[in-house]
Formats: sequence, structure tokens, C-alpha cells
Amino acid sequence: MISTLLDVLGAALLLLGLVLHTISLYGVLRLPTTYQQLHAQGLATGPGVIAILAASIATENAGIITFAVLAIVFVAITSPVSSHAIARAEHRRYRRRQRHADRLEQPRGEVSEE
Amino acid sequence: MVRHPDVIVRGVARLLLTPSIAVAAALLVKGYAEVGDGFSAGMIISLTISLQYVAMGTSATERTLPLLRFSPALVLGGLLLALATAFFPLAWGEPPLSHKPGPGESVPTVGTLELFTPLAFDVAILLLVVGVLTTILHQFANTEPEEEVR
Amino acid sequence: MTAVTVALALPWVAGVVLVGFDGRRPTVAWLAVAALLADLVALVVLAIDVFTDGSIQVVTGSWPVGVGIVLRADALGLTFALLSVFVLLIATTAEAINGVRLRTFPGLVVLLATGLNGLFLTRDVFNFYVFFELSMIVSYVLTAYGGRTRQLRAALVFTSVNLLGSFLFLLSVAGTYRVSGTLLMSDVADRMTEVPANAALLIALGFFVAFSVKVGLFPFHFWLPTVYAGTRPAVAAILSGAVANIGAYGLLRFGVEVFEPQLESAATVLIVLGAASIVYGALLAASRGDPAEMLAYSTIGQIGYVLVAIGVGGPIGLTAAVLYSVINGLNKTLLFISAGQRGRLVATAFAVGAFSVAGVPPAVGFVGKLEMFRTALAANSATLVVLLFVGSALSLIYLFQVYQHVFWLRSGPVGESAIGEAWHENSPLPLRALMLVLAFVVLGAGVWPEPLLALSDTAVDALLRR
Amino acid sequence: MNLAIAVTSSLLFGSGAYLLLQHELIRVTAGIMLISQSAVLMLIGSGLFRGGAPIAPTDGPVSDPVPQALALTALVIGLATVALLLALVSRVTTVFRSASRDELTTSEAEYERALADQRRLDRDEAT
Amino acid sequence: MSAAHGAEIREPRDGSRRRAPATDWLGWVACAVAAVGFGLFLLAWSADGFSVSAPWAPSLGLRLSFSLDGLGALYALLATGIGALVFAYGSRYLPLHLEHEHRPAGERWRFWPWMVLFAASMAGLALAQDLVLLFVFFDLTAICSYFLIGFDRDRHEARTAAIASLIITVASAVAMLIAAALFYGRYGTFSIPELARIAESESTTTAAAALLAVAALAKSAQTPLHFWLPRAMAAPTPVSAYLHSAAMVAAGVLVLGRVHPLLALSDGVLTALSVVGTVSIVVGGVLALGQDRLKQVLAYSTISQYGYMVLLYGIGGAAGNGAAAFYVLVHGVAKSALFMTAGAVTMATGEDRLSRLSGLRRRMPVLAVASGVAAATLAALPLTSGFFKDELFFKAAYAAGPWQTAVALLAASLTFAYIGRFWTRLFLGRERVADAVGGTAEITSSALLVAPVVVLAVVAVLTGVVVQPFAGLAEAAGNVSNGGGVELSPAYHLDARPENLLAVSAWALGGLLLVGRRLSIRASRWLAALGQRWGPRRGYVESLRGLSALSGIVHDREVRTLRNSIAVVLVPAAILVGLAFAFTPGKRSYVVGTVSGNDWLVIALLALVIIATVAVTRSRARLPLVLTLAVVGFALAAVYAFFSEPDVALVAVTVETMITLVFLVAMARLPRHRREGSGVPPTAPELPYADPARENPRNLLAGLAAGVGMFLALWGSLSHPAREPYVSTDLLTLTPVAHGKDAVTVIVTDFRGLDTLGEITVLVIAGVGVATLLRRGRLW
Amino acid sequence: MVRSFAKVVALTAIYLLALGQIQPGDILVGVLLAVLLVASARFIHSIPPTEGASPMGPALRRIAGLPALIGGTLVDIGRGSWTVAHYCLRKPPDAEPGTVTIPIGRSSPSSATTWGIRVGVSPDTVVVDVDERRGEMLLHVLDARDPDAVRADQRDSYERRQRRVFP
Amino acid sequence: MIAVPTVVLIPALIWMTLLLVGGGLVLIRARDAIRGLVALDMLAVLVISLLALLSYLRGQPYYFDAAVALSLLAFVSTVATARYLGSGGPFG
Ligand code: NA
Ligand code: NA
Repeated sequence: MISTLLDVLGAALLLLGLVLHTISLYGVLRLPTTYQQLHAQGLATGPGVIAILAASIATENAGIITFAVLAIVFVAITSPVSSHAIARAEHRRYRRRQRHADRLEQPRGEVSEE
Repeated sequence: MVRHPDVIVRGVARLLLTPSIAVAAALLVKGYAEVGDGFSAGMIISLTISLQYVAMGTSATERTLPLLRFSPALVLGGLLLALATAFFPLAWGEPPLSHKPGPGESVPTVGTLELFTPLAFDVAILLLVVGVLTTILHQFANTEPEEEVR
Repeated sequence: MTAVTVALALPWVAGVVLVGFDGRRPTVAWLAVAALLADLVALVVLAIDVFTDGSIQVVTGSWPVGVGIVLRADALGLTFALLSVFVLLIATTAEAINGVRLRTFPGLVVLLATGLNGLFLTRDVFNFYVFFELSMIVSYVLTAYGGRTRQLRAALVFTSVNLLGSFLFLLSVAGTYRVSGTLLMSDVADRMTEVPANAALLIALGFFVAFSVKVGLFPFHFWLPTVYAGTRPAVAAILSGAVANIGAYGLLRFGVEVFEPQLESAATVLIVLGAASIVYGALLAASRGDPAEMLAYSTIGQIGYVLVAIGVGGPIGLTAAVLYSVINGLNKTLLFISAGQRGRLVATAFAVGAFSVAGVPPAVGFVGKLEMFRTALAANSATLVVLLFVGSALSLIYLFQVYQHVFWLRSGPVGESAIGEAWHENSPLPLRALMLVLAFVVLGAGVWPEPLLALSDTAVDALLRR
Repeated sequence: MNLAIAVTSSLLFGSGAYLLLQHELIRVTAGIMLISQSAVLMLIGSGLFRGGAPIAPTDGPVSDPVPQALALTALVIGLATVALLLALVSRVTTVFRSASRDELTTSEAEYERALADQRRLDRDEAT
Repeated sequence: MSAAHGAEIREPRDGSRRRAPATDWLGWVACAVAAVGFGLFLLAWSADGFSVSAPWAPSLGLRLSFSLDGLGALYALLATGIGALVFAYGSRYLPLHLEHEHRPAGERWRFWPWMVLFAASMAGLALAQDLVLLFVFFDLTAICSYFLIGFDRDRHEARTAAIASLIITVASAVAMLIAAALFYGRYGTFSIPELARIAESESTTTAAAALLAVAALAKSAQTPLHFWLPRAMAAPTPVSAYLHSAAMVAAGVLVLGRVHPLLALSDGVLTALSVVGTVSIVVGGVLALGQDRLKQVLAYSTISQYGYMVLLYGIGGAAGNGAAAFYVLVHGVAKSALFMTAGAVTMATGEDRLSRLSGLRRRMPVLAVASGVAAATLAALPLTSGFFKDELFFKAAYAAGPWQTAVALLAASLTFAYIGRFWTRLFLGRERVADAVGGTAEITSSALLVAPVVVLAVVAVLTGVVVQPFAGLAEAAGNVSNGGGVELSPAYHLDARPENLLAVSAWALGGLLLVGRRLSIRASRWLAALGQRWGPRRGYVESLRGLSALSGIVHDREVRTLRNSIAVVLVPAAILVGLAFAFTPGKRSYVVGTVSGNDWLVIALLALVIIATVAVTRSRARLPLVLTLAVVGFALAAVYAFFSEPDVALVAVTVETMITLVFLVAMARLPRHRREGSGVPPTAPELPYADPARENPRNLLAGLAAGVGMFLALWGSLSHPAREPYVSTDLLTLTPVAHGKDAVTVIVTDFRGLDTLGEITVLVIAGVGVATLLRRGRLW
Repeated sequence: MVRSFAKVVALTAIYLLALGQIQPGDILVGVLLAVLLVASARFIHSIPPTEGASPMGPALRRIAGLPALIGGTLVDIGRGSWTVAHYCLRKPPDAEPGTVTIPIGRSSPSSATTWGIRVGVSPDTVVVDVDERRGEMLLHVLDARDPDAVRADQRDSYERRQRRVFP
Repeated sequence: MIAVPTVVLIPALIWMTLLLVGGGLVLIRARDAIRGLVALDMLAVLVISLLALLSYLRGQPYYFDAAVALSLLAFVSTVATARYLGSGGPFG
């Protein structure tokens, strides 16, 4: 009973993860700016992978589940950091261009508060 | 350019330092039974250390982690330990890498941790890998002053 | 059995310890010399055992053969090990006298001895690769010794080309495991008979190319002149006298022991390549202005002889190959180191080396030439005889041209030739004496060639008996 | 599968070789890197049997452990070589002030030109 | 720089320069050694010689076998006897020479040891009974002569002469080694007496004999390999005197005499000897007629004289062999005396040309007489042993046939003419030397420079009266060469026997040539000019220059296009693979393999690897290159996971990450691409850099070839997995025994722990290497 | 003391999770290792962490706030995912992506880090930069038309969830 | 042993592999290094997911070690590259 429930839950999480991954990839392909791509990418690197790792509960294999928990913790901590690092690099590049280039090239459709 | 440190990366680097060592220790301990060995454990620790470099920069890292200065000693000590493990059977005329306790003898264990010479070998590898990779990063990160003049 | 392990463990531990100290301090350099000497002694002890009682085998971890790695000291391996360690000893002593300028040099040389010993002892194809790589990576670093532009350029060329060779070797090891299911040389040899000709030949070819790159056989030699002329003389001596032995030994060990049918089917190609090497090396050595470069091309030519001998094969050819490798190693060490020095003793030493290369008695080279001619006659090939003849005539020309120019005309070296950097108007007396000692070895071996001949005979026996 | 691995491994090798021929030293290093990958893949491909992970096998076939052990060694050696090569490249670049190999070729040719005089002297010794 | 060096050396060095000592004790030691040697050999020979044989290199059947037989005794006595005289002469000559050249007295250490070794190796050669031993001593004499000819190393002609003699004689000596190998291969021994016993007349023997003859002829300076000898007169006179009479050149005919039994097995070889001898007689003799320098006259004379002996060995038989032996002896005596004469004259006058010297009889009466005797000996005048040498020569030639007789006649007349010219120009006529030296210079000659000539003259005259000692020795020597049966009975016969007629004709003809010297000199000069243009010397020089030029061309090509290219490794390797592929059966060699289950996914990942690899090669900037490399790495790690290799996958991902990091740190140290100019801040992202090699289609082809070659090799081996049993199965069963569960880790730490030990050492060395390259070996 | 204890527990847990075994011996080894690490962590960092800018609450209370923090973050993730997925699949014409400066006050580094991670893990917000000294965080959001709303939103989630654990 | 229905797992594995391939292609086709970096970061996560799925399929935790290692430290190279892009060197 519980097993079936877990199976269903696992399958659902798996599907969710896959869907998120797919949308994420699609977004990265489609969206024009680095920031926007980072949002799309976050779909996979955050919730997407967490969902797939969480699907491990359906395996009812203690070894796998413990690993999954560990991986979730680490992913949750690290994936925002890499997104942030990329964003920061983009930001710096942008500011540097502003400083060095004579003409300011505003990224299309972007609003900047600075 | 004003260097202004990245708090998040720094924080996470600091945050991950000890957990990754714990993971590495686990990889080492279970190495004989499961995935992992001294090498992969050493790689993980080295990567954690390099994360510190990435987060804090060379000089700050080496200031905060003065133990890093002992990396060369780690390298040579690790290799010597490995050599000792490999060649100590020579003392009683056995071929190199004859581990103790040998086949058929019982191995004292603490949980998953097996106390036998392969563990020493693995530890040696771990120390060595950490030492070598840290040294290499240090080498690349620090330019020799006289060289800059040339 | 212990001796095998000691021969391996001794330089290993010593090298690791020495690498940690500043090798520019004379003590450290002389400790390295002592370590090499101790290793040489261990090898001699082992050699005495092996020559009296036959091969000695050790399997790591006391596991069954094939599960554990098999180390087997036989006459062939020991011959090469003795030669290599001797060359390393001489080169390191020379450098220690001269004053080591690189912190890590002494330790690295001792580690090189480890790599070479391992390589000559192991009977496991993959373990061979590991020791091979160990030796090579030391060589890569040593090539850059000096740190000047030429050395660096040399190191870069050497490293990239030889890395290619190493990986080629590794790919061949993978292929070998795939078709034979084992890594033990003897088992591989047994299994190879079941492998289709095509696959077996291609795998063997991979090994061949890897070793050819290592020894600098035509047309895989292009890296060699820059490197040998670019590095310090001691390093050039190490490369040509010790490291290049890997290639010759590998060709013998793999060619004869593991891939015998393939070797036979490719004999013609081997002979042709060897012949081309002889001609090319001699031709290019003939007009070089830099003694080191002349010696580098000479090395290419000399390797050709070894290859021709292996190609002809049979007891005569193989004996000639072993003998010639040993002689060549001694000659080149003597020549490379003495080319960088000046003084009457050194001039004599250089001349002895030059006579040896040219096959002029009583320097030992003539024994090698004699064996080579026997080999060529055994192959029933007048062409080969003529070729060998031309080769030795040319070697006479290029060596003595330079000898006279350098030692009689007493012109100093030019440019940033590596020999130039090590050049002394008045070399330290111990260094000159060392050269003389080496020259006496070369002469002595010619005056009483029996030990060398017996050594190579036994080595080939070991190889053919398997 | 044979074919797939052979194609991939040889492509890695060929591409690595092609990169080795280029002038920029970072690309040369990348070439070595690819060749090393090629060798590891080939080692893995040379496994004689496949199945589950060779860890505490209970039933069913497992994967050949030997090539895996060899691959581990090869991976480490690859890492070591690439690090060393990069250091060499870095050093060469500092000295030559260029990360391109045609500089090296040029300087080699210059050096050889400087030897012309010595070469004449050599020849004069014999004729 | 080198010029400055040279100049500096020519100047006497302060402190190192000492006054040349009046007596050169080192020379006297040498002389004593030679004299003692002579005495011992004489003693031994009078006690019927001796024979020793000891194993040398049993693996090759080499023996140290020496025997003082007739031939050995003849040459050993010649070498030591003339050696003693020449050394005595030299002990005076050398200090004068060194002083003259402003060289330190210490340089005699570069002279006398070689001289003694020269004598010793000549003696060794004389006694050697083993082909390899013969070769060894043969080359030893060449080495000695090399260093002695090059003694005046500051002089260009001395150096070129030295190397020329070395190249010609040593390279041709290799023929002897080949012959030895041939004989050994055929008959299993190097021993000459044994070979003489068992060798049969066949092609191997002919070839080997011809090779032996080549080596001997080159050494004896026979046409066309004669040109090294006249140049060798650049050596100090004692060297020339020794080299021409009893050592170097004599070694050639010694070998002919020694191996004559083997040569005699082939008529072709003997005929060839006759022809070469004849040509040398004519060429040497004619050229000697026109030479101006004293030593040149004598040098060409030597060529011609040894031509006699070669011709005699070519004629062979009892008469030929015996005559040749006798001839060597007499020629040695005469020629060394003449050379010492030339040296004494030059030393006294400072002149070395016939055209600038004449009428020295008054100033140097003793020398004039003594050298006159020597000249007469060479010219075969009666009352000197020279008469008998020609008698035996004519006898053998006459017996051999008409053209040999004609040659003998011509030879003797040429000798008469040139040696007559030499002596008469020197000592007769108006005294001219005073002009040359400046009138005031005192022409004196040290007694020690004359005494050896006198001794030799006395010997020549004595043996011209009592010929028995020489005849006996020559007989014994001829017996060795001929295998016995030689009977020499030189004597004065006052009748019209052919020998006497020929002798008289020769004197007459020689006299004519001497009188008509203008014509003969013109002929000689014409031949010399011909030789200059078409002769072997020109061939030698041109081939060396050609070699050098060719070498230069090939080398330039190598430096410019090949040296820094790795394509030169790849392409030949690929060609070899192609050859191997073409020459082995291809059928059923390649198997596509099966694809099942998640293999499809592996194939998809491999496709990614392939795409990423191609992208790596195409990426223009550094960073994308590194990122794309990471794709390759990650995809491969996934492949390893699919292959159930978690350990490898784990290490692969960590290594991949680390490599990316190392790439980044290394790249941070590299300069940005050159064309970016200086206006760009250091942190600016790099611009794409057009690598010229990237566009080069040849590189693409080379890469393609490497890939295709590798593909054939890899697919070939992947198609044939080994059959069971596998060693891996053993490893899996033994894993629990080694207290482990993960077979891979157990292999890495236990079964194949030695690999791991090596691997981590490689890692350590890489770290040390990085430190060495970047921070001069400072590890931290 | 409690903090150290929490660290030991966390590290032991990580060790055991990575080991995949919970035998008593393993726990012992894990605890030993954790204690060693925690002890040496103090020793290693010769520069003491620059904390203490804001007083820390009692450790136990902070731990008690953890579930809320995690749960809230999960909710944020869910919401953010929905938004981003929408945006990816059909980019609304009216959304204007851009950066917004969020005041975070002069918080401790750990707080700033936590804030960054918490915000960053949700896909709809990307942390571009954090300036401790100015107490600002630069955030990239998909719809920056109303920066104040974004700021309020962030402030709110901080107040409700994070402050208790990482002030 | 296999708890999650294979019907779901195998297509999921296939799909994930394709996504990985797609991710790789995105990286390769990236217009500049930063975009490539975005894809690289994603690639690491895709590999984590793939390893997890493989682990579920085989019912063995072994593949998770690599996944944990990746989740722990794969971002190091991303951050370092970002640093390289931002300030010319990976460190600091
Ligand atoms: Na393991
Ligand atoms: Na995010």
C-alpha cells in the first residue's frame, strides 16, 4: 500500500523533474539574455533536480535515499551560488563595457536600476 | 578595480569545507566495500580547497588556512607512507604490497572502517592527492617576483 | 627475491626524500649520487644472482601470477637497468661536480632511476606503461632544466611529442587487454596466436610507434635534435643514454617476447626504417655547427643500427641489438657530457667516445660494429653491409670534424647552445677525471669485450627462452 | 557497440592530434587532453564483459573490473600530464611572451642561422 | 671569437713557455723502449720465435693469438729498429720544432706516447694471428698516425691531413672487419692460420679476400686511395719518416703478406693487386718526378714503392712473396733515412723546397754522403741492399710475364729518376741556400739529426755486401705468406741474366729521365694537374662538400617545416597503419558489435562526445575551448556510469572539474592574444584568435590520417574480445579474499597496487615539475 | 557550545549519509571525525569569523525556526518555478526583466549568504550581487516593472522565515 | 528490487539522456563564454539527474557517489570560470 503510494509519488516527482528539466532547457535555448537564461536554467538546477532526487523515495532503498537527501542538500546550497556567480560575471562585464565603451549599449528589453 | 568580495561564494565555500571533508572521509572509509577510494576522497578535498581559493583569492586563503603551507610535506609524507605500506613486507621477506592482515586473516573493524594496511595506503593516497593538487594550485596562483621583473 | 624489491624500493624512497630538499646544496646532490650508487650496487647483486641462478620472479601481494603484478628480473632487463642506472650515476655525478642549478634535479634523477628499474623489471603490460610514464614525466621536467629559451622550447617539443607516444602506448595496452584478456606479457604472447592477424599487427604497430618516438627513430625523430641540443649536457646524456633505452628495450621485450609473429612479418619495414635512420642521422650530423646537435643526429643514426639488428632478428641480430644499445648508451653519455668541457683529458675522453661510435678499436664500439656486420651477413644482405659501412664512415667524418673544431681549434661554443651554457674553459678537474673514468670504461670494454658479449648473449637467451 | 566506441575514441584521438598541430599552446594542451580521454574511453571499451557494478556481486554478470582500475590510473596520469603541460606552456609563454608555437619555430630557425659560421668551420676541418 | 682564440694560442703563453730542452728525455725513453723491443725481438727471433694464444672473448671465439713467425719478426724488427733510430732523431728534432713554433715543451707529451704506441701497435700487428686482432692493431696504427699527423694542430693543413688519413684508412679498415665477419660466418673462426688451412676457393672467400685487400691497399696508400699520404707530410718529420718506412703504410703490405694465403685463393684478387700496384707505381713515380717540396717527393715515392710490393704480392708465389718481404725491409731503411735527411735539411735551412735548395754538400757533407747511400739504395745501385731488392723484383716480374716485366722496368727507372733528382738537387750544384736564409745564417745541423741517417746508410751498405741477414728474414717472412717454399738467393751476378739487363736498362732509362728533367717534370705536372681536376682527392673533397651541402639542405628543410610539427609523427604512423592494414587479411576482421538496452543511450552520449570534440577543434577562443572540453568530460563520465563503472565515473567527474580549474589558473597567467593591443584592460575577455595552423588543410589531413589510422587499429582490437578464461574472473573471486567488496578498489590498492604507487608518484612528479617550471623548484 | 554540538551532529549526519551505513562503529567514527573537524575548524581559521555584528539568538530557537525556513523556501521555489516555466514557455509580452536593489541591512556574512542562497534557489530570482557594506543585494527578476513590490516581497520572506534562524 | 515502475524509469532515462545531449549542444552552440557557462552549470545538474535515474533503475546506490560529488563541487568550475570571466583569474 505504502509502497504503491511511494511508487506513484516517485513517478510523479520524476515526471515533474523531467518536465522542469525540459522546460529549462527549452528556456535556455530560447531566451535571449544571460539573466533570462539563468532564470530558465534555475528551473533545472533547483527544483528540477531536487524533484528527481526526491523521487528516490520510491526506490525504498535506504542507501539510495540517504544519498539523495545528501545530494538535495548540496544541490540546494550550490546551485544558487553558481547562478549567482554567473550573474555577477555578466553584471561586471556589463559594467565594464559601460565604462570602457564610448557608446552605451543597453541590453534589449532590460531595465536597470543602477 | 576595487576588489569587492563575493559574500555568497565566500560563505558557501566556508560552509562546504567541513561537510566535504566528511563526505571524503566516508568515501575513504567505505572504499573497500563500495564506491570511492583514497583518490576520489583526496580529489573532493582538493576541490574544496580550490573552492576556498576561488572564493577568497590566493593570499586570503593561504592566510586563513595556514595548514595549506604543509602541502609539500603532505605530498612527500603521503608518498613515503604509501611506499612504506607497499614495501614494509620486505622486512619479513614478502613481496611488496602484501597487505596485512593477509588473506584468510581476520580484519578488525570499527563499523565500516576496516583497520588494515590498504587503509593506510588509501590514506596515503588521500594525503598525497590533496597535497599535490594544492601545491599545483599554489604554484599557478603565485607568480615568482623575480620572474615578473624579467 | 628481496633484491628485486630493494632495487625498486631504494631509489623510490630516496628519490622522494631528495625531491623535498634543495638539490642545489652539494650535500643533496651527492646524496643523490650515493643513492644511485647504492641502486647500482643492488642491481649488481641482483645481476649476479640472476646470471648464476636464472631469472628471479616476484608477484606483488603474493597473489597468483597475473592477479598480482609480476616483477621478473632477467638478464635482458638487468642489462638495461644496469646501463641506465650507470648512465644516470655518471650524469648526476657530472652535474654534482658542476654544481646543480635546479632544486629538484637530484631527486628527479633518482626517481627516473626508479621508473627505469620498474620498467625493466615488470612483466605486466600496464605496469610497464605506468613506469614508462613515470620515467617520461621525469624526463619532461628534466628537459626544461636550465630554463632558458632553448631548453624550454626543447621541453615543449619533447613533451608534446612524447605524450602522444605515451598515449599511443596506452591505447595499445587497451587493445592488448581487449584481445588477450590479460596483461601478463607471457600470457599475452600465448593469447596473441589466437588473435586475427590484422588486429594483432595493428596493436603491435601501436607499441612500435610509441617506442620509435621514444628512441627517435626516423621518421619519428624530429623532436630529438632540438631537445638533445637544447637541454643541458647532463640531461642530454640522461635522455640518450638512459631514457632512450626504454625504446630499445621495449622494442626487444614487446617485439620478441610478446609480438614475435608480428615482428617477423614487419621485419622488412623495421630494417628499412632502421636503414633510413642510419643514413638520415649520419647525413644530418655531417654539417652541424653545434656539437650537441651533431650528437643528437648521431643518436638517430645509432638507433637505426639497433632497429636493423632487431629487424634481422635471430640470436645474432638480437645479441647485436642488445650489445649495440649498451654501447651506444655509454658512448652517448661520454660524448654529451665531455662535449661541454675543455681540457686535454676531456679531449681524450671525447676522442675515445668518438672512436667508439665510429667503431674504431680499442674503444668498445668496434665490438658492436662487428656484431652488426655479422647480423647483416646473417641477413644475407650486401645492401645492409654497404649501409653499415657508409654509416661508420660518415660517423668518422662528422665526429672528427667536430672533435678537431672543438678540441684542436679550441673554438668556444656559440649562441645559447646548451653545451655553451655548461661550457668551461677550465672544467673542474674531478669532472675531467670523471670523463676519463668513463672513457676508460669504454676502452676497457673494448679491450676485454667478453663481459659485454656474455651479458648480451645471456640477455638474448633470456628473451628467446621466455 | 564496438564500432561506436572505436569511432568515438578514434575521433577523440584524431581531433587531439589535429589540435596538437596547431600553434596556440592552450589548444595543444587541449589536444593532449582529448587524446588522454580517447585512451580512457578505449580502456573502458576494452572491458571483456558487462553487467552490474563490480561491487559485492550477488547474482548476474558484473562489469569487467580490470579496465576500470586501469582507467582510474590513466585518468590520474592524464590529470598529472595536463597540469605539467600547462605549467610548461605557462613558463614558455612567460619567456617567449607568446603562447604561439610559430614563435618557437622562428626562434629555432634564428638559432640555426647563428650556427652557420660554426658549420663552415666544421666542414673546413675535413676539406 | 674563435679567431681570437686561435691567435692567442699561437702566442707563447707566459709561464707555460719554457726553453726547449737540449735533450728530450721523453724521446730518449721512447727510443730506449723501441731499442729494447728491437733487442728482444731479435733475441726471440734468433730463438726461433714464439707463439702465444689466450682466450679473449670466448663468446665470439676471439683469441689473443700472437706469433713471432718470419713475417712477424720482419715487421716487428723493422718497426722497433727503425723506430729506435727515428725516435733518437726525434728527440732532437721535436724540441727544435716546438721551439720554432713557439709551443711549450709540454706538448711533447702529445707526441711521444703516440709514437711509442705507434711502434707497439705495429709490433702487435706484426704478431697478430687473428683477423679481429689484426683489425684492432691495424686501427690502432691509424689512431696513432691521426694524432701524430695532427700534431701541429694550429695548422689547417695538418688538421685536414690528419682527418683525411683517418677517414681513408679507418673507413677502409672496416672492410677488414667485414671480411672477418664473413670468414667467421662461413668458417666459424677468426684465426688466420686456421682459415688458411680450411678456407676454400669460393665466392665468400673471394669477397672476404677482396675486402681484406681493400683495407690493406688503402693503408698502403695505393691508387686511388693514395691521396691522403702526401698530405700527411704535414706531420713533423720523425712521424713522416716512421710512417712511410716502418709503420702506417707498411701495415698495409704487412696485412697483405699476412693474409696472402687467403688472397691467393682467388686469382681475381691477385690480378687486382697487380693492377693496383702497377697504377700506383706509375702514378706515384710520375708525380714524384715533379714535386718541389722535399717530403712530397718522398711521399709520392712511397706510393710508388709500395706499388712495387703490392705488385709483388699480386704476382705471388715464392718469388713474389719473398721479394715483397725483402723489398719492405730495404725500402724501410732507405726511406726513413731520406725523410730524416729532408727533416735535417729543413731544420737547418728553414726551407723545404727543392727549387730553393741546392749545393748543400759542402755545408752538410756527412748528411750528403749518408743520404746519397740511402738514395742509391732506393735507386737499387750495387753495393747497397737496394740492388738486391730490385734484383728480386725483376726476377719475380720476369717470371710472371711480359707486362709485369715492363712495369718493373718502368718502376725502377722512375725511382732512379726521382730519387736522383732529389739527391742531386739537394746536394749538388751551386749553393743557393744562403740567399734564402739571408746569408748570415749559419747552416748547421745537429749531429743527432744526422747520425740516424748515417746508421741507416751503414746498414744499407753492409747488407749490400752481406745480404744474408736481410735475405734470411725475408725468406722466413715470404714463407709465411706463401705457405713455405720461398728461397731467396740475392747475389751479384756479373752476367747478362734478365735481372741484370733490366737493372741496367732501368738505370739508363732513369738517367734519361733525369737528364730530360724538363720533359719529365712537365709530364709530372700535367699528371698532377689532371689529378687536381679529376683525381681521387678532388673526388674526396667534393664528396665531403657535397655531403655538407646536402646535409645543410635537408637540415634547413627540417628546421623550417618539420621540427616543431607533430604531423611528422602522425603521418608516418598512419602510413604504417595503412601498410599493416593493406598487408593483412581484412575479411571478418571488423565486427560492428551488438547494441542492446541502454547501449542506445550510451550511443547518444557518445554522439554528444563526438559533437563536442568537433566543437573543441573548431572553437576559436580559449574559454569556450575549455568549456567544450568539459562537455566531453561530463558526457564520458555519464558513459562510464552507463557501463556500470561507478568508481570511474566518480573519479572522472572530479578529475574533469579539477582539470577545468587548472586550465583556468594556467590561462590566467597567459597573455591575451597579441593582436588585442594594449588599450584593452587585462581583464577584458579575449577576442577570437585566428590560428594560422587552424586554416592549414595539411594539418586537417594529418589529423584525419591519425584518426583513421587509430580507428582501424581500435576497431580491429575491439572486434575480437578475448575468449575465456579471463584474469578478471580470478580477480573477482579473489576480491573477498582480499577483504574487499569493490573489485575495482581492491585491484587499485591491492592486486595492482604497484600501478597505483607508480601513478601517485607520477602525480607527485607532476607537482614537482609544475613547481620546477613555475617557481624554480620551490614547492611552496 | 550548542552551535558546536549542532555542527557535530550535522557533520556526523553527512558522514553517515555519505557512508550509507549506520552501524554503531560508524556513528562512533563519524562523531570522532566531526568533533575533530569542528575542533580543528576553530583552529584552522586563524582569522576569526567576523560575526557578532548582530547578536545571535539562542541556538535552540534558531534550530526550531529551520523547518519554517525550509518549508517557506520550498514554497518560494514552487511559486518561482511556476513563474519561470510560464515565462519560458510563453514569454508574456508585458513582463520586463531587470535588476532590483534589495536592502538587506548590515547583516552578518552568514545571514547574507543564507539570504543569497534562499533567494537564489528559487528560479524566479537571480542574485546578481551582494554588497555587505552598503547592505544591498542586487537581484534580477523576470518582472521588474514594480521594484518596490519585489522589495516588499523579499523583505517579507526574510522577516517571516530567515530572521529567526540567520538574523 | 526495482520499485519505481520501469515503464516510467526507462523513458525517463532516455529522455534525460537526450536532455543531456541537448544541454551539451546548447553549450557548444553558445554565443559567448557566459552563455556557455550557463549551459555548463546545467550540464552538471543533468548529469546528477542522470546518475540518480541510473541508480534507481539498477537499484544500486553506487552511482550516487558521483552524483553527490558533483552536487557538492561541480559548481567549483562554474564559479571559477565566472571569476575568470569577471576578473581575469579564477581566484578571488
Ligand atoms: Na571503492
Ligand atoms: Na535562482
